[in-house]
Amino acid sequence: MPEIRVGVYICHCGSNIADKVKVAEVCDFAATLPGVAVARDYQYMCADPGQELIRRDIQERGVNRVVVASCSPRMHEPTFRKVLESVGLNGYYFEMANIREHVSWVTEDPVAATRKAKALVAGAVGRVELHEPLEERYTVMNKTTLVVGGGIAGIEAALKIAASGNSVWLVEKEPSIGGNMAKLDKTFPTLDCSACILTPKMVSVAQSENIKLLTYAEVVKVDGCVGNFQVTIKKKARSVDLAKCTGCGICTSKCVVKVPSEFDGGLAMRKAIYTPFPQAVPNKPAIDREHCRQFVVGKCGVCQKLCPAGAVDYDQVDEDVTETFGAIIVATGYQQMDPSVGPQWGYGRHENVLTALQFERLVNASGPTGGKVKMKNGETPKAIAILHCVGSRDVNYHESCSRFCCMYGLKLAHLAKEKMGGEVYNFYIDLRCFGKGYEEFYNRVLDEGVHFIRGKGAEVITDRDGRLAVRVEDTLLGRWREVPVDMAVLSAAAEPRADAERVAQVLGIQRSRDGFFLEAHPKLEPLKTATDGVFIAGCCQGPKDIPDSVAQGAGAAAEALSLVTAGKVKISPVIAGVNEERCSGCKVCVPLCPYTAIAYDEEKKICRVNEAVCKGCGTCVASCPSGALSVKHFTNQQIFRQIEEVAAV
Amino acid sequence: MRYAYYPGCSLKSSAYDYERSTRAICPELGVELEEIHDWNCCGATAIPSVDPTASAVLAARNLALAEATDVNGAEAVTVAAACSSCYAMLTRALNYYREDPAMRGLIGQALAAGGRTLAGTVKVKHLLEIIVNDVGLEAVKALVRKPLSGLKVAPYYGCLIVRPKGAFDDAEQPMALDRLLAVLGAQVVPFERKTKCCGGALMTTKEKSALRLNEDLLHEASSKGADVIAVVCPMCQMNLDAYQSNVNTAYGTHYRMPVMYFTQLMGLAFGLNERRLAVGKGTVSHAAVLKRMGV
Amino acid sequence: MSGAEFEPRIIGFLCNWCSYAGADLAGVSRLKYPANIRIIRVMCSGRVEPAFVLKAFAEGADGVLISGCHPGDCHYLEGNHKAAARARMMERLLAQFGVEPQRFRLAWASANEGEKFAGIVKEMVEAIRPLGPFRRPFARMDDLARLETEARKDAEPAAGGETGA
Amino acid sequence: MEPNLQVLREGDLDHGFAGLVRSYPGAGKILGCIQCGTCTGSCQLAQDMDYTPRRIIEMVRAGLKDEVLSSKAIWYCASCYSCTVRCPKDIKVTEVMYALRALSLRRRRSRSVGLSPVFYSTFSRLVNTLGKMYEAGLIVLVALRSNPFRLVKLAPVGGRMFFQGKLGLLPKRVAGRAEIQKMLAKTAALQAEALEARRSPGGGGVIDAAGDAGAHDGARLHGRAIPGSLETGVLP
Repeated sequence: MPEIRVGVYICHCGSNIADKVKVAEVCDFAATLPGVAVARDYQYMCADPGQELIRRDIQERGVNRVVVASCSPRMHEPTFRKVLESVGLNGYYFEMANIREHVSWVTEDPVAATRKAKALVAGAVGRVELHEPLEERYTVMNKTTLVVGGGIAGIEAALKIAASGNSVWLVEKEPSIGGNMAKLDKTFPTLDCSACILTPKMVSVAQSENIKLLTYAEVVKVDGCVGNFQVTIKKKARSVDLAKCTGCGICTSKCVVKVPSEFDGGLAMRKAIYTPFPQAVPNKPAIDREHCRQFVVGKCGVCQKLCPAGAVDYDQVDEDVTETFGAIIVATGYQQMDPSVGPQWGYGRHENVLTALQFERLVNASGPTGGKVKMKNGETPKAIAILHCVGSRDVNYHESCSRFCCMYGLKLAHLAKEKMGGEVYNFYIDLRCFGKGYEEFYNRVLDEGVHFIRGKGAEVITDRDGRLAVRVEDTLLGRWREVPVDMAVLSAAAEPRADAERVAQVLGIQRSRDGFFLEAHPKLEPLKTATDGVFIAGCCQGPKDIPDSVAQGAGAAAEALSLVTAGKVKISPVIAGVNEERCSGCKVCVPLCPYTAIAYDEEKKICRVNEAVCKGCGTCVASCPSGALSVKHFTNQQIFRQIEEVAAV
Repeated sequence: MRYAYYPGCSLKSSAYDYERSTRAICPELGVELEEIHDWNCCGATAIPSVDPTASAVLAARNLALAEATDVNGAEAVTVAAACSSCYAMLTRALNYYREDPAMRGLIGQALAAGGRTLAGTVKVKHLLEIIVNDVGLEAVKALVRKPLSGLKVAPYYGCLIVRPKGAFDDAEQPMALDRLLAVLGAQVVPFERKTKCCGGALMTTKEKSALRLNEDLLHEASSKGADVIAVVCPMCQMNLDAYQSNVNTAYGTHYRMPVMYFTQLMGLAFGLNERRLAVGKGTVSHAAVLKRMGV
Repeated sequence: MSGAEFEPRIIGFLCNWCSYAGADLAGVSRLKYPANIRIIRVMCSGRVEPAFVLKAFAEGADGVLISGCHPGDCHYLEGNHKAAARARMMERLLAQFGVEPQRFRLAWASANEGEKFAGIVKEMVEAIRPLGPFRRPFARMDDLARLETEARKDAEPAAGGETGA
Repeated sequence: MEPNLQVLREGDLDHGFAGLVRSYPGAGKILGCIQCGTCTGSCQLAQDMDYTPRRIIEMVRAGLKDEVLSSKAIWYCASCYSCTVRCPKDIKVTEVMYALRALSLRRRRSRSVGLSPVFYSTFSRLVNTLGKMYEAGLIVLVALRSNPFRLVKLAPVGGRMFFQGKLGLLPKRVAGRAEIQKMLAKTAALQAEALEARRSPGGGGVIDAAGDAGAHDGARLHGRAIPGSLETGVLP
């Protein structure tokens, strides 16, 4: 066996590591460890020149084991394995010490950080000596992709995948796809009608042969991993048989129960059997069992009696569908914060204080007022206030900027001015018009005579005349002002959906501190997540406007396609095996394996591991009383050595 | 229910009617008040303006004394404060002590110099919080013998009972007093300015400004037809009541709005004798209120 | 880690899918927690055998943490249930050795619980610090296999006994 | 004071001022201010101020020490905490106002802004001396120290309250007055220590020198000076 020559590479990660960890000191320390032939530190190990360092040391200095101390192995382990393989060294002669996520980013004291980094490097060096060469294995990639969420990002992703000839499922929680975009009136800065550009895409989804659309359905369980996700989808009882329903609408028109419409933000009523909006896809109703008389009181049956197609089915039950997918795209979107959490803004207390999404419905030609801006009493307001940053950029609610409110604030100001004349005030802190054509749109709205007051609307109060009044500092003048208006529109923060925590748990996605889903890398992997094969697109990752959501949907489709069209997927060689000499055939391991990968060989009286089925968790190994089981790359010897070394520093 | 009672300076002088009525209703509610021995002034909002740190030390001395008060061996002593300003200043000191390491050190050392120690386990509650949350509205309801039927009451919280922390109710639109008055049978006026400030000590130093704030409050209360404003703080009572004629002079108005402590209204609803509640001791006569109640 | 105050050394066995990712998230979120923990990655908390824990104590660790996915979320379906069962056994065993219960902990932390992970480390450090350094009752590696076998035997009939947790 | 429209030169600014203010309890977060004006919009007194609360914070950050400490604005705060609960950056504006008043009193900048400084310092001295507030005494003392004719103006209100039994004429005292004196003396000493630490090299640049003892208006007005904490003085 050739002499073991370990190369150790300590990464600065710019200043990410080097600011806290004394890199040179760690490097000097590594050089003293047994078996270490080369120890270097370098600015960016993952960059080309960094990789080249490793290659050259392997070729020129006989390095045959490699330790890189840098970021999480969950990020760059595959990168460095490839480096080894590119010069003919087995990729598993490699170990990573995580001195960024686990050290420099989480430690206050540089001395403590440096010491911890040394311990982790020592552990990695000790361990890598005992590594064995392993061969990658491949499994067949399932070709179908799952898209979760039928807003604009999910729709775009599904359409792109379908266009490539691959099959895709689109799962939407509501009775119709369309998401938040379907509620909007015009879109900034071009003032395209939102429905006019969205509904053709929605129809394409319904018509595509490659898309299987499941509305009123939720993903409840995901097992397996990239290439072979086993997903359980709960189809909620719609109480309407979609195969029979013709969408004629008789049921809805005859239904006697009225409920505030979620789609219209409660400004109009819908029925208990309803399609959320006229252009819904599928354009077939669902029964809201919480309000339906048939379910609440136990008798009614009007819709069932009147349905000419016999499609109404009160006995429908929730149904679980299980399917295997190669990749998953999550596009579950955002929700608008309920501004009544801040009573100072008057929402819920004053009837003419609306959220921006409610106001979108008010100015929408297909909305509850036919596009006329009206107060509760039916009169046209003479002055409207639009309050920016309601709950955004505010540590009491959401610290982050909601990113699209500045622009829709301008858009709504323009629409209000156009539809009702009168005075329109924007109360803002900063106007962030960063996109293409956005600043130009701001200029246009300025020219239209909309008032801009730089100051955050502090409160909406009733003045002595019974009118609403916005109290604010005009910060550019340095003066306190009370501006009387008839209606106030609150640009409430975009926040993670109420069920984001559950969705994250089910799909194994991380969330950032703001509660939105976390991407694998903020710059270079904006669509990937920490789980291979699970991608995110659109506002579930953070607030973004329509062009960005569409781009992300298409991008996520490309990510998924690049996986599924490869046909096969690499799977880890980390699997268990039995040392036949030592196995006593006690069968303790057999029931422990969740994949039933271990079987008892009656003839030889020993247990065997089915390598095709084993996933490498090592639970069996930990329980083997005779020490006959072992799991590759996580052997007892390797872990013992790692314990010894990390404990010694 | 036994509490370490912190009356504060006002309740011993200008707000003696508040203390009288508090003392009258608490036994009915099963609330025992054990006055903290040798308490000192909380500092109000004046001393922080002179020395923000020393004011916290002064307030903290009371907390240290409270922790030493015998309240039947309860696990942690709870201070009952009736004055909102005292409540806020005691809470301020306690929060500094609990959450700001530098202030904790300083307060601890200063108290030690006077031979006192503070564990920080003490809780501070406003009397309204105790009645609504600890006693509970059900228990209050059971005591109502003469409901305030037909009496339109504007529930006025002022600032310091709900801010800066909003510990027991919303900092912007609290409801505890609204709910309590409703249980007493009163018709509660929706009072939008319920947490606006009465000006506090500014009545002495910036009278013109303070009168404006009080006029705004009186205007909303009277335009909504209130018969009386219910208050939870001596400062609010003094500014709205004793200075009401100054408001009228300055603004040419004719308000005659009685301003009563919520404890007085509770006592009346419980059927207690109005003398025990010091009812009638307002600058603006309470007669109209009593008449409407048929007392 | 300097100064007079005792700084316990903790070895943490973290599953690759949840807790290791959770620790990564703590880093990405720049949460600060004590540097006392040395993390060893395993594929599943079910992989952690009692010998690892004993080995860690034998090598001078003052505390050991095992952390994996929440029950029901295991990447390998139920490895964490096995870890939990084994941890109960470990607690009894360690108690017999006179190891204070604060020195050993099994905790669930998911991939999106960076704050929880940082909190667990803080709590452990604070709980162990007053105990002082760990005194090793088993000094030699050779003892480990024997101890482990004994532990299994001891743990079986001890149902209902105190776990010290 | 009229808004100052002069050119600002770096030499006119006190770059240590923000640091000094931040050293006061609760005032630590002023550097995070985004100048949104929520504090002003929430303030019922802003319309009477010479500078809005937001602007005061910006002036502190810029180092306009003299303008801030001689402003009227800081004396208009009613301590209602509306700004504090609403501030989107968790700045405790009310506590900042306390700090600025305290600094202003120490720097004797306050005489031009009316009754407030006299009122607050008299209140403080009464409590420091008696341990409790003495309302009648406060009113009389404040009037005597500012403008005795105020007594005439206050008479109607005082009279109304007196006849309702609401104005006690005799002061109440705390038994543990000596104990309180010790606590206040210790507080002052600790503050002086902290100030000294700031003053020492590397302690944070330009330092406010107002804590120095000296025969100035403030000292005469506010009684016996304890270094570092002038206003813990007691009545003679």
